[in-house]
Amino acid sequence: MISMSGKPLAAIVSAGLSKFGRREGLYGRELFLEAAGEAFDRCPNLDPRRDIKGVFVGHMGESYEHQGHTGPTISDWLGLTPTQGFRFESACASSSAALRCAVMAIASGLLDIVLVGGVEKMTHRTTPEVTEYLAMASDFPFEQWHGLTFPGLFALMATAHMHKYGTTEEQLAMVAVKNHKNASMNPKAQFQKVITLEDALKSRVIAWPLKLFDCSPITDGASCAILVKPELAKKFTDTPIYIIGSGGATDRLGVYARDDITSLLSAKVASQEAYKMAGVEPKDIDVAEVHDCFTIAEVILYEDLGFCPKGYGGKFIEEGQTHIGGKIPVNTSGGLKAKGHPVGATGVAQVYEIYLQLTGQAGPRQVSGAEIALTHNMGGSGASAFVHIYRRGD
Amino acid sequence: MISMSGKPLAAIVSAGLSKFGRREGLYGRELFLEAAGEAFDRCPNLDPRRDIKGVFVGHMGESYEHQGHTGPTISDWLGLTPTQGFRFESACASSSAALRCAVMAIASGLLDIVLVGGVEKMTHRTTPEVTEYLAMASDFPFEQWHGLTFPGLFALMATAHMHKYGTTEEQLAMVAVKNHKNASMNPKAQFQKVITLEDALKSRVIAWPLKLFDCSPITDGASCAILVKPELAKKFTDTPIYIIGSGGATDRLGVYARDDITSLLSAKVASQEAYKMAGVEPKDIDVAEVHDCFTIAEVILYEDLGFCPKGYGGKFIEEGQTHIGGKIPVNTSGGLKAKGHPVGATGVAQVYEIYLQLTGQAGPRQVSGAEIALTHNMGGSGASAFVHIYRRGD
Amino acid sequence: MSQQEALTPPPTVESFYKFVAEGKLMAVKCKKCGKIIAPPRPVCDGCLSRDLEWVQLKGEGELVTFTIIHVPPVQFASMAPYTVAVVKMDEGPKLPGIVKGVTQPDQLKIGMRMKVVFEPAPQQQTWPQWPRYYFEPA
Amino acid sequence: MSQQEALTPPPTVESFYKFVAEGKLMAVKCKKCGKIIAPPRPVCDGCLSRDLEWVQLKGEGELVTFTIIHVPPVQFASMAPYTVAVVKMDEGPKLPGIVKGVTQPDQLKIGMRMKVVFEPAPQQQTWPQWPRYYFEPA
Ligand SMILES: [Zn+2]
Ligand SMILES: [Zn+2]
Repeated sequence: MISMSGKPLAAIVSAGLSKFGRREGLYGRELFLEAAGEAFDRCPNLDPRRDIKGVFVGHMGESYEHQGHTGPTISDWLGLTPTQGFRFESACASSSAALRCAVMAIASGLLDIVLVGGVEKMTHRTTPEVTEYLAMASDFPFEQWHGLTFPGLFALMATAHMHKYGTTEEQLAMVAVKNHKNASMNPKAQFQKVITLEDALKSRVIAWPLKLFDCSPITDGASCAILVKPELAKKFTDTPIYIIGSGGATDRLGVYARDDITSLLSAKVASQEAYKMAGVEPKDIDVAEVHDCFTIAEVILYEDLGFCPKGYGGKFIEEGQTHIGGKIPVNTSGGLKAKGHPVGATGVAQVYEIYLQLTGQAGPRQVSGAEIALTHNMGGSGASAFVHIYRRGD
Repeated sequence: MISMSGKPLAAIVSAGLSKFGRREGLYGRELFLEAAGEAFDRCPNLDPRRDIKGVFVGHMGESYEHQGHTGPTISDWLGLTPTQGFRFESACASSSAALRCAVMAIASGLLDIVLVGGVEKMTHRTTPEVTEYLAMASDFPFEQWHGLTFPGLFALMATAHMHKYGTTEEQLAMVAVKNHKNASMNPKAQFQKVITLEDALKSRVIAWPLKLFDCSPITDGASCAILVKPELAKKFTDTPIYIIGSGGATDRLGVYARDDITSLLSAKVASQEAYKMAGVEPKDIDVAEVHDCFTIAEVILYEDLGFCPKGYGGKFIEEGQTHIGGKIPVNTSGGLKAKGHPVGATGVAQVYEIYLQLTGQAGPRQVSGAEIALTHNMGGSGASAFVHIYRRGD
Repeated sequence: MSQQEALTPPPTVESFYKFVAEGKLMAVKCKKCGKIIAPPRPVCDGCLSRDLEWVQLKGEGELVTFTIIHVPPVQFASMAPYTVAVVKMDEGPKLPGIVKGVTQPDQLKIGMRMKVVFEPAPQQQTWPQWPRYYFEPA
Repeated sequence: MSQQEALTPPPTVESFYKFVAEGKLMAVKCKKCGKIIAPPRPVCDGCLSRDLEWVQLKGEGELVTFTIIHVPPVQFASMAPYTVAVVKMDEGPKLPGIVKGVTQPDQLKIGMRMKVVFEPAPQQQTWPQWPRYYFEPA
């Protein structure tokens, strides 16, 4: 293992997650309370009204519920008025943007205990409506206007990656098979069934070369974590986890405008910042949650996060290196692909899985002896990304 | 004057503002560059690519331009990729939420120089469309669903305030007259003409008892400021201004749910936090920009920010206390009412006016000898608010 | 917050409007501190308890404040001008709602008695498919 | 960034599409570093200069990547399946666009030559009223 050189920026003392899936008749504010309730129940020493100094919420789209102003909405429904509340939007990375700002709030000394989370209620809308709302994260005058959807944008990357590196549709399908298998061990996941390679390969085309099983689903859900300054951690739990690295970066908004369409610059830059701050290297990561909105994204991220050499991502999944028991288990929760992807909630949902893994509560999908973990969460087609690195605190 | 007890949290070394108004054919990303260009031109020692570590942007609504993911959008158009970029949404207080998080980022030591700003492009949409997009900041299932608009929500406060304290329609109109007069001295303001009390009182009813001239207009615009850690300030300017107090708070999302409909709890709580941090009292404030989205809001804010006793706000404007030359000049820029209200840009546009006032660049509307200033920016009907206090740095 | 007893239907916005469709104005009551809460929510905003039960409001109360909307949102265009009031129900909660038959300020007076009336839900294809309750002077 | 010389029309998205309506694919060229930029923007993304001039692109280039959209957004429903490509124009900039007449992957090959074609703007009541340019194999 590595030397513990990363100074803790903040401690996570509790976390909660709503059930993911189609949550009929529950709106964002109510889903958020389900996640927060779990986090509060896990942390009996926390008195929310006395202790929580701010509410940092990721929420991608006000169109879903015709409801923005999510900071005060969630603060109100939590019963914490007049605590300060913030909404962060960085497309599908919204709650990781919230996390990064919460880390800075803790590190600044201005707020010592904050609640960070994310929420999205999506399934009450039609698929065309959701497709439209999601597309707002891409470049309107050039991508949306020329008929590109989110599957289409990642398909542009897949076509280029296959051409340049020989990545295959089978290799992409293997990502889906792995993540569905992991989700089958996660009772909060949207999908609970394993799938075969054939299921994935035979599914209908969404945006060639990507098929239905290359795509993450439409999901309702919420996520929550309690962040405190490191010195306060043991007041709330015997098993805190520490955030020891935090990085953020952008890329050109339009996929078309990027120098290398087979790579995700924001993931490279954000992870380099986080690795450096944490004093760790990719080989030190015991378990990672990365942004598999589409299977090609997970393959490219193996490369750009430094888990394998550039161009080797397809082979890396084929060799089983990212399965539980492999060199570096990725998306033990089932990932966006199979756990589900309530966009605003996804970043802190990744944190929830890491919280379970590093505190030994991940049940049948536990990575034994996990000490160092990473989350990578991207917005849109990668125009924003946030990487965080965690260390088990005991 | 007061003792300089407030420790600087961050320094503002430059600021920029686009012309406010109907800006035909310019979208948010382009308007933002107009504001940023001014800030860069004012600060020749700043090398944006080398120096700027993060872009913090307030933006209320993705519906206007079918464009969210504003952090990377603005970072890209600024030419600063892969700098990290964040979008903050707290309705009409979005860029003050950005400011508060930028202050925390600076204070944390993680980022030493950041660009903070806000933007909204609104006038290419119809008035009913804008009314709908703005309404998303209020409670959908109870306020929007029962026909309440933003003028309507503030009208509920006005009716109650008039009933309880005897505030008159004439007093509300006086706020509009003052702010139009100030705007007539601000070349960037949307409205350049003075109005009479009669003009205001005879304007058509929007939401009784509020009339057209009680309401802020639909505006395109962008705002920008450069924040650095205090120790770096003199590297960039001889006349920095320091942020010495920062407060944020929420209120119940729904106006209907509040204990006292004649008061803005979030303004009270946020200002108390900011005053305490700054070590100043309301009487120490030399000039203030406050959130006059509707005339009644400015009157209530005189009271809740502590400029005058509760219930005395109507009399306070009637006495001319908030005119330039009065006890505490408020909204010397023209305010939201007459400078214009491009919602996401408004908070940092207030900062721009304070930057001009505290560096002696406010021209005919200069408050002579101004040393301590305050901004108050609220989201929606006051469910969120941020208050910042500034000190001249020379 | 204490551990939640499963309440059926759940204390949500959607349940509230399903009750409105049945002509009932329903609130939740906190079993711990006794506060009566409408709109319903899963956590008591008085004491943060999640131990709640449904109670029906009588539908009468007092006028707190009001406005008359002359420039409406698109969906309300055919109704303008119309009045929206906040009414403090006798059981405690305050609720907003459209006041039937009132278009002039002198038809209302702060503090006057108000009562709830129900109308069938408007026919809508899209989300949400909620009915409305209305107020009138009692 | 250097001080901006007023460029007419301004180097904006709106100006770009007004030129498309005239059958022209226009970029801006940085007078300082020479970079040719499309879509146009007010600041050079090479050197941050604001000293720019308009230049017309020949409309020819090379296929970088593509996809075939089978599940379209609402507004494109009648066209599906349709192909969207990224083309690197000979002058340097890369642009996305719909490829006319291509619905099968074997009709295209990465690296092949492509050219721009123009069609009249669709009739729209609402914002934006932009035309589109399209690509076809050259
Ligand atoms: Zn209670
Ligand atoms: Zn250049």
